[in-house]
Amino acid sequence: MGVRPDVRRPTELTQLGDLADATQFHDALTLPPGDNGWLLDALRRMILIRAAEELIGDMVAEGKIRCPCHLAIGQEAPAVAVAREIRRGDRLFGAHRSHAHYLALGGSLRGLMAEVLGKATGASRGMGGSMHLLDLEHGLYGTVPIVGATIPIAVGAGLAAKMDGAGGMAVSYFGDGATEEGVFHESLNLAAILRLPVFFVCENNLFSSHLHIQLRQPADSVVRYAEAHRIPWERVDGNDVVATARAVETAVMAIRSGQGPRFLEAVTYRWRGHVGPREDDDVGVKRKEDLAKWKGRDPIRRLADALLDAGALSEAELEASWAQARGAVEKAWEGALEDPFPPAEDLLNCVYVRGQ
Amino acid sequence: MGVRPDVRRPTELTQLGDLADATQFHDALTLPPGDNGWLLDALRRMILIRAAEELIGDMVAEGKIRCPCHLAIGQEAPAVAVAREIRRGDRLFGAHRSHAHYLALGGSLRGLMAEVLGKATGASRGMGGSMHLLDLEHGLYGTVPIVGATIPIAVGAGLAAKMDGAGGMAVSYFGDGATEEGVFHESLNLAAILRLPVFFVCENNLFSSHLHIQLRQPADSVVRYAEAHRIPWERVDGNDVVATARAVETAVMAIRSGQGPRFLEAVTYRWRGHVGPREDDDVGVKRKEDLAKWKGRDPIRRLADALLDAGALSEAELEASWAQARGAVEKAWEGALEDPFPPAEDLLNCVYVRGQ
Amino acid sequence: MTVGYGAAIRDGFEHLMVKYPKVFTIGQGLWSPWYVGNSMTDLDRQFGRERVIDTPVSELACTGAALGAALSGYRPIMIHPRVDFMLLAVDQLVTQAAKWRFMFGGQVAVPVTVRAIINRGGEQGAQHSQALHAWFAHIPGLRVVMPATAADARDLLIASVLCDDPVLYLDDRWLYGVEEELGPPVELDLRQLGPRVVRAGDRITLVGAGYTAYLCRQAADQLHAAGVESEVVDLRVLNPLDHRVVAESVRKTGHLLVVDGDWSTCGLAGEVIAGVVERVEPVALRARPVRITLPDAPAPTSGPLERMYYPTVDALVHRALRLVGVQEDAG
Amino acid sequence: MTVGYGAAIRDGFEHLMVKYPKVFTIGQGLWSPWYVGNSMTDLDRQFGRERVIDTPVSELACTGAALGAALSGYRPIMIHPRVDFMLLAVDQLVTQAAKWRFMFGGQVAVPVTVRAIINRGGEQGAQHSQALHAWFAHIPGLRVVMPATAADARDLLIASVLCDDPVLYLDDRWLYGVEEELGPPVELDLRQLGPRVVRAGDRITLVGAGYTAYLCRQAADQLHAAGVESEVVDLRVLNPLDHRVVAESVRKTGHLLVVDGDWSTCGLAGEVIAGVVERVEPVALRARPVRITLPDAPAPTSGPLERMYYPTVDALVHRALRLVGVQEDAG
Ligand SMILES: Cc1ncc(C[n+]2csc(CCOP(=O)(O)OP(=O)(O)O)c2C)c(N)n1
Ligand SMILES: Cc1ncc(C[n+]2csc(CCOP(=O)(O)OP(=O)(O)O)c2C)c(N)n1
Ligand SMILES: [Mg+2]
Ligand SMILES: [Mg+2]
Repeated sequence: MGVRPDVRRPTELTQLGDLADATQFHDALTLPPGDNGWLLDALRRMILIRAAEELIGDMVAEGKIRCPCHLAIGQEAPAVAVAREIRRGDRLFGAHRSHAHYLALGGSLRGLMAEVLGKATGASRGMGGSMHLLDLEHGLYGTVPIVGATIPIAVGAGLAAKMDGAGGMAVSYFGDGATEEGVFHESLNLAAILRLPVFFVCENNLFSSHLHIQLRQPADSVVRYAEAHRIPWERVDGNDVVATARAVETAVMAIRSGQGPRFLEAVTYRWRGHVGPREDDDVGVKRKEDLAKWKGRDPIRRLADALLDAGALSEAELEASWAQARGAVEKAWEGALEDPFPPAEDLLNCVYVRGQ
Repeated sequence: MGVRPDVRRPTELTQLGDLADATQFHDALTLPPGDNGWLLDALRRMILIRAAEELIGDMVAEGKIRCPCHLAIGQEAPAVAVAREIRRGDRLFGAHRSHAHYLALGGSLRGLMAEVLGKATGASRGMGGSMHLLDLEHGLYGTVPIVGATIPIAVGAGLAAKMDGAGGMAVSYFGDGATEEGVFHESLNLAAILRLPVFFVCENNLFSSHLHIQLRQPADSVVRYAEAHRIPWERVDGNDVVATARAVETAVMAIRSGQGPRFLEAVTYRWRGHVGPREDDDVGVKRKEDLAKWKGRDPIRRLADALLDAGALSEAELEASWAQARGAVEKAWEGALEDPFPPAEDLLNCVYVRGQ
Repeated sequence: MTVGYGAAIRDGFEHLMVKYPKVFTIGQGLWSPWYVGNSMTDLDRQFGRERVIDTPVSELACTGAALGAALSGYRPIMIHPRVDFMLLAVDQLVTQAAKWRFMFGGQVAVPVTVRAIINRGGEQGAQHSQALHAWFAHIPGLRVVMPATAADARDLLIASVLCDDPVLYLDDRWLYGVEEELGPPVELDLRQLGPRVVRAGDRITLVGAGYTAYLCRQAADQLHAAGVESEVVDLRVLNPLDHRVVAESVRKTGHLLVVDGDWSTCGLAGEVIAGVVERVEPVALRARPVRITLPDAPAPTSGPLERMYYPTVDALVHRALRLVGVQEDAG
Repeated sequence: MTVGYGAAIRDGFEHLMVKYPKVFTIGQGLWSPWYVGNSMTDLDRQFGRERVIDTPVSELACTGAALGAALSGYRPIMIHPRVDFMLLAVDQLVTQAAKWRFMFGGQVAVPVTVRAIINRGGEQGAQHSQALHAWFAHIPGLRVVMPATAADARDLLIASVLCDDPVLYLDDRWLYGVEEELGPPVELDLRQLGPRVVRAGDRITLVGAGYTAYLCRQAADQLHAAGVESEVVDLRVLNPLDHRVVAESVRKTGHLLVVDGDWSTCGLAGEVIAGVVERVEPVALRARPVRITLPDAPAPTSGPLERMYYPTVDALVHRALRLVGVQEDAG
């Protein structure tokens, strides 16, 4: 990341290459040397996210959840890798597919379940649903579904962090589709010219709704935009939590030390449809063939295998993590079902700050 | 221009280098071999534009013109170079500083003078003023002052041209400031993915209003954006009508032969303030020192000197061109002064297409 | 045969694209149009992906491109699956398309149609539920159409596309299932169309547009059962807005209730009331006019709040009865 | 001492930036503010370019950044030199800032102020003359302020920035020269502010906002000379809009004339009329309410048309006299 963008080889700027090849990177991860304690934690978090998303998907299918839910199954790694570097005072912003961002930061399961049910105990007090999540305590300053909308907002949080001068930063999560919104480019330029502590994290899952990136853009890697706006970038296998965490660490160090914004492209894939629980393997270019192969690049299984091979984890412990996660998710769901809906007054009481 | 973008050297993407150095490129142009008849015509057109803009500037100063006028004095070359390649059926779009675009295409002087005076005989029947010029006969489909606004409109004209399949193209004129509007990026991506016959012509005069590009963007050349959107590009001394015409010719050939959009950055400088006749040498970074030097890169003088040296033009003929241009401009102005204002009914009659 | 509102929209597209080679459509989701319900199904297969263009997530550039194509001899239909997304394109719609002809002295026509879908409810919340037709009805140069029936959904789409001015066509997802007997498509001159009395009555005038016009008709049935004959006006064309039909009706009934699925302040309901009282002598009004609109809040997601948020037939009926001074039995 | 409206705005900025370190301002032209007349002169020199930030031509991102800073403990003032340019930022202003608090259940405050300048005339034409305050008054969650006097220009700016909700502050370039005696700045609670009777009268109620409130006061003087005492209401705060003051006045005068520098359909003038007739019994109205607005056309550039385009004091006076039934002498 220290390297100036312009010493990169030009083809790097445009081609995902192997990263876009669903048959690649199925093997167990290569673990970093030294203590892997955090990887056990990362594994637990990814399993928790997977379990939560699977339950939410089931409940949408059963009609128990009515708000639109965009599931992050298959995309658990980037959120977990980023969360590792977050400190108190940092501010993160997401979009429509942000359950993983919320949970990776430590957001309450009960708060998520209650929110998708529209309950007063939800992360947004039941006023936002799946697409509007808030968790100030853990730094999640807001997720909203207008594509690209939180990118400039994160830049503003970065401006505030720079003015505060306390080493804080802003993180903007967005997808490959969001790079087609003009505001994405305006935001990168603004962050670059003001040298703001902003971490742009693009989860490139190759799709925007039903359209593959090849049908929307002249090249499948989006780092070329960071290059154009002179923002140092890195591109990683977004289903490799080890590699992603390494790239995040380098980027965040540079950002906190006042070197300005950084950009990360994490290449990944969603296992479910754009919205809801179905796999939608009938939608979009070669999704039918690709989906099965992409499941071979499962970020959870690849980490688990590595930890098992390394003897850092036993099959039993792995099973236990899954059981524990499913139990916690079930419990949160059951609890949220009992929670109250927001009072009628909230409809008018949440619009403006009330006088004392 | 045939070259794929990614065989460029990376530094080329970001640095204007000598082109941004006001002390460079003051000498007479190097003429192409062969017949220079068109260069004599180009010289006449540039002189006409200069003379017209100077008169308009004087009339603004005298308070005879009240609408905001953004003068192209010093920027005459790109418009003339592009006009040379325009055929019937092509469609061009400009912005707030488009008098030169209009005149280079052959737009009527009287129509321009009448328009800035708000007369019914104006290019836009007096309803638009300096910032809204139309000349369908010569292919100018509209100029408007919302920065960046005509870029996607030109892309739509390119889409129409592609559907027509008759080898027509669209031209989008815009400035360096317009590259900061998100719609510029959306438009380049759209033209690239649909492979539309659109010629993006950025007149980079280093300024957006009072702000030098160094204060607005992390690099001073905008071709890096074309590169990011995978649009083949060329960058030229926009005060060298020969070099600019050569680049335009190559680009247009590629566009007409169905190879998709092309991008040209023509580096130039405005001699007057952002708006109005004053030189504004008190505004912006180093404009005070630079302006005088930039006048040494006068696109008209450099061409005239070359033609004089080559014996293709005599001092007397040059003088005559100036006299002729000034005479024509005076005449158009005097005539326009006598023209009627639009009738009151136009206020309501121009809003919708009327029923018969 | 009976056709639903959503299917009727598709019939309109088909009529236009079969008969007029210069018509094409562009927007997000057109190659997998779950976004737009059943209103554009398989148009890409039928007419090819050169005339049914799916796009990147770039509302502003795509809308500008539609405008550019319209200036170049085509009749594009720009699709925004939500009004909310279209707000990113307001500059092209309002500052460019709506003013283009005027700025150039009436020398050019701008036959672009922008279709946006009002899609409320479904716990989608504040950013996927805005209607905002009042915004666009406010803009001189932009015709605004809002069909309430399957016939209008089809024929007003056709009229919009054949119109030489920019038109914003706003259809309502909540009406897609509403069916009616339809004859063959007709080609109407949008400039001749406007508000229409869709049910005659003498006791109270109910006014709505799009979905709320549908609510008014249902309310009218219940009011009839309660012995109150209401006259229902479906506005249909919101800009330019012709106030005469409503004013005429109120002169007769003396009671005015306007229902709108948008916010109140500077909204359509207030406009209709103002347009009436500008024209009708105060003495002709038997009571103060009333408007029913959304509450002054963004759309909530939580089911119970969402159900409170939107106007209902019952609410209309109660308010109408109170307005005309009829007691409802406590039952 | 006497201070002009433009200079008073600058006093407001100075008061805020001296006293509140979390206040900063960002927008186009701030390092060479010819765009904004004399309302921000040398603020960059006085407070430094870290707190007075000039920006690229990126309205949407800059407005979003102001929102983001507001969510992060600051009180930014986002400047748009023209309402027209701000339309590129509608998504951030209307779909994000205005709804942000609501969407998250009231857990966050959004103390961002967006200042846009209405700058008509000068033969600038259709794309540099839009007012559109009706659009923003239509949006729940967005407070809209429109000062008509130097004191309000200064003190409503201060109140807007100190308010914890998003506020759109719209000042009018045509008022910059209007001077008045000003005391020291005061810090008011925007939530307590609203329409105000700025001149008492019993024969007719004149209502305006911003520049048109100024026109109403001048018209009132001429009407007085003609023996007609008019009551003038300056609306000041357009959203949330409190209709009571105007309604109260009309109960007394029975005559209502609303003047607005924006378009008519779904505009502010119609809203004021609707708000009154919803509240005031028809019998209390001695004549049909009247609105004077812009014609249904974009702004022209040609001088003579431009002079016809905007409401004038004379036009107000004539219309008011006709409304109250006073004959004007042919002279
Ligand atoms: C401004 C806007 N336009 C369109 C949409 C509809 N939409 C919702 S999500 C989405 C796809 C976004 O793709 P991407 O950014 O890659 O995120 P992903 O769904 O892949 O996580 C679209 C087009 C929207 N919500 N907002
Ligand atoms: C959307 C929008 N924002 C801001 C402005 C104000 N403005 C008018 S021209 C201009 C500078 C544009 O610079 P550039 O594109 O380089 O063109 P140049 O003036 O240099 O020819 C600006 C900021 C505008 N007209 N429209
Ligand atoms: Mg994606
Ligand atoms: Mg420039």
